[in-house]
Amino acid sequence: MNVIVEREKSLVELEARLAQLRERDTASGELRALETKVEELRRDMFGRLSAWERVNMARHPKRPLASDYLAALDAFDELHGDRHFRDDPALAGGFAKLRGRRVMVLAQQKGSDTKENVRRNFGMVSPEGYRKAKRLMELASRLRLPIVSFVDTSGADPGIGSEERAQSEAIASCLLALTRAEVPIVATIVGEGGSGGALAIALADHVIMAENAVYSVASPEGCAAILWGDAARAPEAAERLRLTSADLNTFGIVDEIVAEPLGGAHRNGPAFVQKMLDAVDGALSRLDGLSGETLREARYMKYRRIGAWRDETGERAVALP
Amino acid sequence: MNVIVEREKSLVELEARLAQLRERDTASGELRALETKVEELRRDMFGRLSAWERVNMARHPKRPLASDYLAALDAFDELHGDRHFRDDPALAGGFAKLRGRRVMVLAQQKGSDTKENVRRNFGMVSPEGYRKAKRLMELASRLRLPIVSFVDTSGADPGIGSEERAQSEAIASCLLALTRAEVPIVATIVGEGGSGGALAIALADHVIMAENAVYSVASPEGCAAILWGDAARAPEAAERLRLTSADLNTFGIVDEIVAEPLGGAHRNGPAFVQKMLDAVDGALSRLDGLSGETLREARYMKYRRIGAWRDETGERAVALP
Amino acid sequence: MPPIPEWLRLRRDKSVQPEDASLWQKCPRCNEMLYRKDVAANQWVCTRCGYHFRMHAYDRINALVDGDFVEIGTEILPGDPLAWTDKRPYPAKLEADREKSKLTEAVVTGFATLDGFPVALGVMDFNFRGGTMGTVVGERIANLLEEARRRRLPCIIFTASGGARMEEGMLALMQMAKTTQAVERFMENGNPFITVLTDPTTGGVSASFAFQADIIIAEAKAAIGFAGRRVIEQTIRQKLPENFQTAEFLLEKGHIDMVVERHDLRATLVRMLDYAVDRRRLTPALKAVPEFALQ
Amino acid sequence: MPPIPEWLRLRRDKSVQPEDASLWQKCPRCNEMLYRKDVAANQWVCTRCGYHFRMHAYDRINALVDGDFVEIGTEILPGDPLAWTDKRPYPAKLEADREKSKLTEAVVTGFATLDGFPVALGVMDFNFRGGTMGTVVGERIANLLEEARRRRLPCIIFTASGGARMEEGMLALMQMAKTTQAVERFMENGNPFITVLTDPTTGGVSASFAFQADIIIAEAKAAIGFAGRRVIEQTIRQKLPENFQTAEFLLEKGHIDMVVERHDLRATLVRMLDYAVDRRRLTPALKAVPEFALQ
Ligand SMILES: [Zn+2]
Ligand SMILES: [Zn+2]
Repeated sequence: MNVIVEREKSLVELEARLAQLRERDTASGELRALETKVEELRRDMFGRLSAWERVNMARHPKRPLASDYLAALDAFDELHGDRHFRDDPALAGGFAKLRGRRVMVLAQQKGSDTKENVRRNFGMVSPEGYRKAKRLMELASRLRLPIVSFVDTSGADPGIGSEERAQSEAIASCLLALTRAEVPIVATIVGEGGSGGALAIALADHVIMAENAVYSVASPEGCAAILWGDAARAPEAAERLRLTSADLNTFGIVDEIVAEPLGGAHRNGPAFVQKMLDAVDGALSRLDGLSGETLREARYMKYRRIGAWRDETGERAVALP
Repeated sequence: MNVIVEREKSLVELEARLAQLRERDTASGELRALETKVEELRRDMFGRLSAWERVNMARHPKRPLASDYLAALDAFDELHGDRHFRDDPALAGGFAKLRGRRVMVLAQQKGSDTKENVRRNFGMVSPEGYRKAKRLMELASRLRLPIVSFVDTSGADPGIGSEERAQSEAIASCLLALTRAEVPIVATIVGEGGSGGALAIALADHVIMAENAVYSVASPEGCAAILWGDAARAPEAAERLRLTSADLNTFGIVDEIVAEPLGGAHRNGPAFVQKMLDAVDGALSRLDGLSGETLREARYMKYRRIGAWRDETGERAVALP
Repeated sequence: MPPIPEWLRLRRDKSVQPEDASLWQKCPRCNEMLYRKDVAANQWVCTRCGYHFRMHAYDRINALVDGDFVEIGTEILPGDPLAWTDKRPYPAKLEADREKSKLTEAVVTGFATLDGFPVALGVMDFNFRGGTMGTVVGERIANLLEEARRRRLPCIIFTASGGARMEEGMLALMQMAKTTQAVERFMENGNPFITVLTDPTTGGVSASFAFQADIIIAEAKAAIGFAGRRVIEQTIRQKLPENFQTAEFLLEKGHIDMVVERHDLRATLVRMLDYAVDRRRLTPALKAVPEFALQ
Repeated sequence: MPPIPEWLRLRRDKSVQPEDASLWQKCPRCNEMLYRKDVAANQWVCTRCGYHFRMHAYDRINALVDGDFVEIGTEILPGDPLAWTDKRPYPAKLEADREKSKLTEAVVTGFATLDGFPVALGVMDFNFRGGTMGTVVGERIANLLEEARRRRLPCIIFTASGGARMEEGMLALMQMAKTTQAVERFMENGNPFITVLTDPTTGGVSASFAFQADIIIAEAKAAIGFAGRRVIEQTIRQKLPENFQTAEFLLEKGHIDMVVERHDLRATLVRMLDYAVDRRRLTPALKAVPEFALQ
């Protein structure tokens, strides 16, 4: 049960009414009154979202998926396979044009229906997916194409096969490949950013996050289960995990937030997708022309600084940004 | 049926007789006469071997195996696995000391009995084995350790699993890794050198071949089957394939031949193994101190020159060495 | 425009009709009797069921390039280093294949433009000794990669091969090492190496440059593998499934980037070049005059 | 010999007895009641059946190094950036773990020699917050690799970790990126990076520096994986086989270089250093005086 979807249901009747009125009349008092009421309700419902509500927003069934971003690119040609074992449909990668710019794209792909979700393993990537990603990162670096990633996964696949084929090594190798890449890297967190499985394609020079996306060290449910043995306390865990875009911006983990329309990105998916692509284009413009060495050094320093610790005098030695 | 083994059987009785005489008497006329006879027989039987006889020598059940070479090193510590899927027992690799020198060793391992042969897939390497080899080649290059390989395989594994897991790509990647390696590479062909599966670990700065080893583009049986639809004509095919050490030395494919005792390396396995290791040590001494760049350039030129073709005037443009 | 160097010979729209060309050709998949000219006009794709016939190297080149194809490497011709004879002497086999295929060897190499992109292009042909790689194939491929590197051009190679050429023994096998080294050196300068695996691609070609490319495209339904189907069936003593070692099977197993129908190949290659090649490197003058012609 | 720099503090043979140390300890595998001192003297290996107890970081260091261990990084101490509370506030949990474990955090880092080889050595400890990686672990590991790089020393890290530390949220996850970058930079100068995976090594540590090493050794029977056993069982809704995610299982699956019993670890590491480190780089003077002491 998605709390946002539930809440939207209560608006459905009013909106239907509104549509009816609009058909008949474009400027009546009743119409204007209802419009104001709906607007107010909407503001009440979505104006200030809790962490848990944002988790539900990030998982909203109508939220734009990676496939929507890929479809909105000027061009996209998928490159398949890890060259060893399998092509993982949970992670799509390939050449793309973005606002005329040649880039390498990596995207975690949830499905838009059950069948597609089963095929794509609900966007949970297997070692083969990460190895494909690594291969394409290395190819991008060699051809001097910027890397753009779209993150939307509840986490790396935790199945038997993935453990048997060294999921840890696959993720660790992606991180190394992104560290080595001599080209600009822009990561976008568009939906769920689930732990190491998300970071594997999000170690970047510039990290952009959708306002209502979440990015967390653990799922709220998992966290609640560990802490209190009760996954139902997930809303509480979500609050504590500081997984919202605003929190992560404060921590220096997210560099830029793309605002969503009131009620969430899915209220106007195509426009939001374009807005996100604009942000990516802007970031790439700023990174354009920097040498591989400069990029790598800045990337090193960026992650070197993230964290918070004290020295022995009790004072914080490395401050938050 | 091994033609060398068969031939050796006819000597067994005479040799038993000789041993008996030696026990009783060390200088009788009968003894000396018999010794001379055996020696002559041996020279007749093994003094001038055909290509097919050498094929049988290379496959002789008592011939020193890669494991014998590994055991004769000052030290050997095996490193396992391709980091992705499996550890392939058909290819052993790891750190070693050879005459006090630190090296990375790669060895195709046939078993010395049926059980071991099944475990090691008769020395036929799977993609995982080649990927392990590639990993160790890259590690050697990073740590600046020379690479030493021992080749003994009838060929790369031709099974369903190997095809499913991209045998071609695995061999091709080994070849690329050896091309890139910034350290000396010495390959030894100690038994059977079966086609691409052998070359995958034998692209080297210096290739040493045991006198009676064979190294061929195709197995004589396979070649005969293709040409005449009759694997029994393998001896004939062996002759045509020019797979002996002397032939390959003429072609510039093998740089050095280590002579075997009359009757084959297995007549005195341990001594032959030491002789081979001496040759490797000598080659490494000569390559010592050369820069990665120098090595790579010389390696490039070495293989660039191998082959024979004509130009349009009908004359040979690139001569044999 | 500077003169084309002496060693480059120009071939323009060379089209080949094998000697034994009959008027009709039967499609092995749908059994339709096809008018040969129609099939040729359709890039050797069955006009009824889409079956891809094996294609002659020059036909392929004609179907791909914008205009001229500047062939190189024709001065490199096969020798007979092993003095090989089986049913016939090797030179006689070569002569017969030359007659039959109108080719000087199993690969054609040269330069051309694809939708304006200058490229180094190699096309193997199964009609010549089953596309096997002997010294000449290795030599021409290595030359092509070296020349592409020198001219900073992308390189595209179409493979079709039964493996290493037995009649040249170990000299043939060593071409795997030669071509690998040329690939590795080519890759240093940041231009893409693209292979298109066509039916069949196996053995020594498969296990060297075919699978070393940045982008690996397979033509629909092509048989691709290391060991031949027959060898595997003999080893495992059972029949292999129908789709084993097909392009589509390999795509699922993650070995290749994509499977493309023949009619879409040119457009796909042009898109790949458009993604992978930095056009800013080409000056306006070079856009008009193919770079390779400038030496 | 130059003075040891100010920021290096010397710890000599520091041995730790947890507060709750009783005289006897039961072996969970063979059920034998063991005299605790005997087990400690046996590197926390059951004297009867060879079961490997989890080992305290300082005990491990003592069992490994030749003499002195020069610890660094103790000035890096955990903060509470999320002002985290669940059953207890995070700072209270940290305080309790400090008491219990006699450690300042979940990893101890520093320099030592192993059979004369100077090395940078990091040892994680499951007794402190389950060996989870928060900022301090990431920071100390990155520091260690940076210092090892600067001094051209090999680096050995023993891992033991439940993953990223939840109480530091995404700041903890980012330590995967931080340590990865330090590993990558360390590797530039040709010295080996060796990890020893001990029980348990999972999650964020497993998916970063643990599996990025040149040589990956696992201690016998250690549980190693990405997802925890419980998570997988919940996902697949069935029990996992006994050996799943054990060191031995991983060896067969090709993930690690070797499995080593605890008693053989020191000798194995020394052999690895002997193979992988160029002794000629160490001048005679440096052989006597550990290089790290020279700054
Ligand atoms: Zn048809
Ligand atoms: Zn016990």
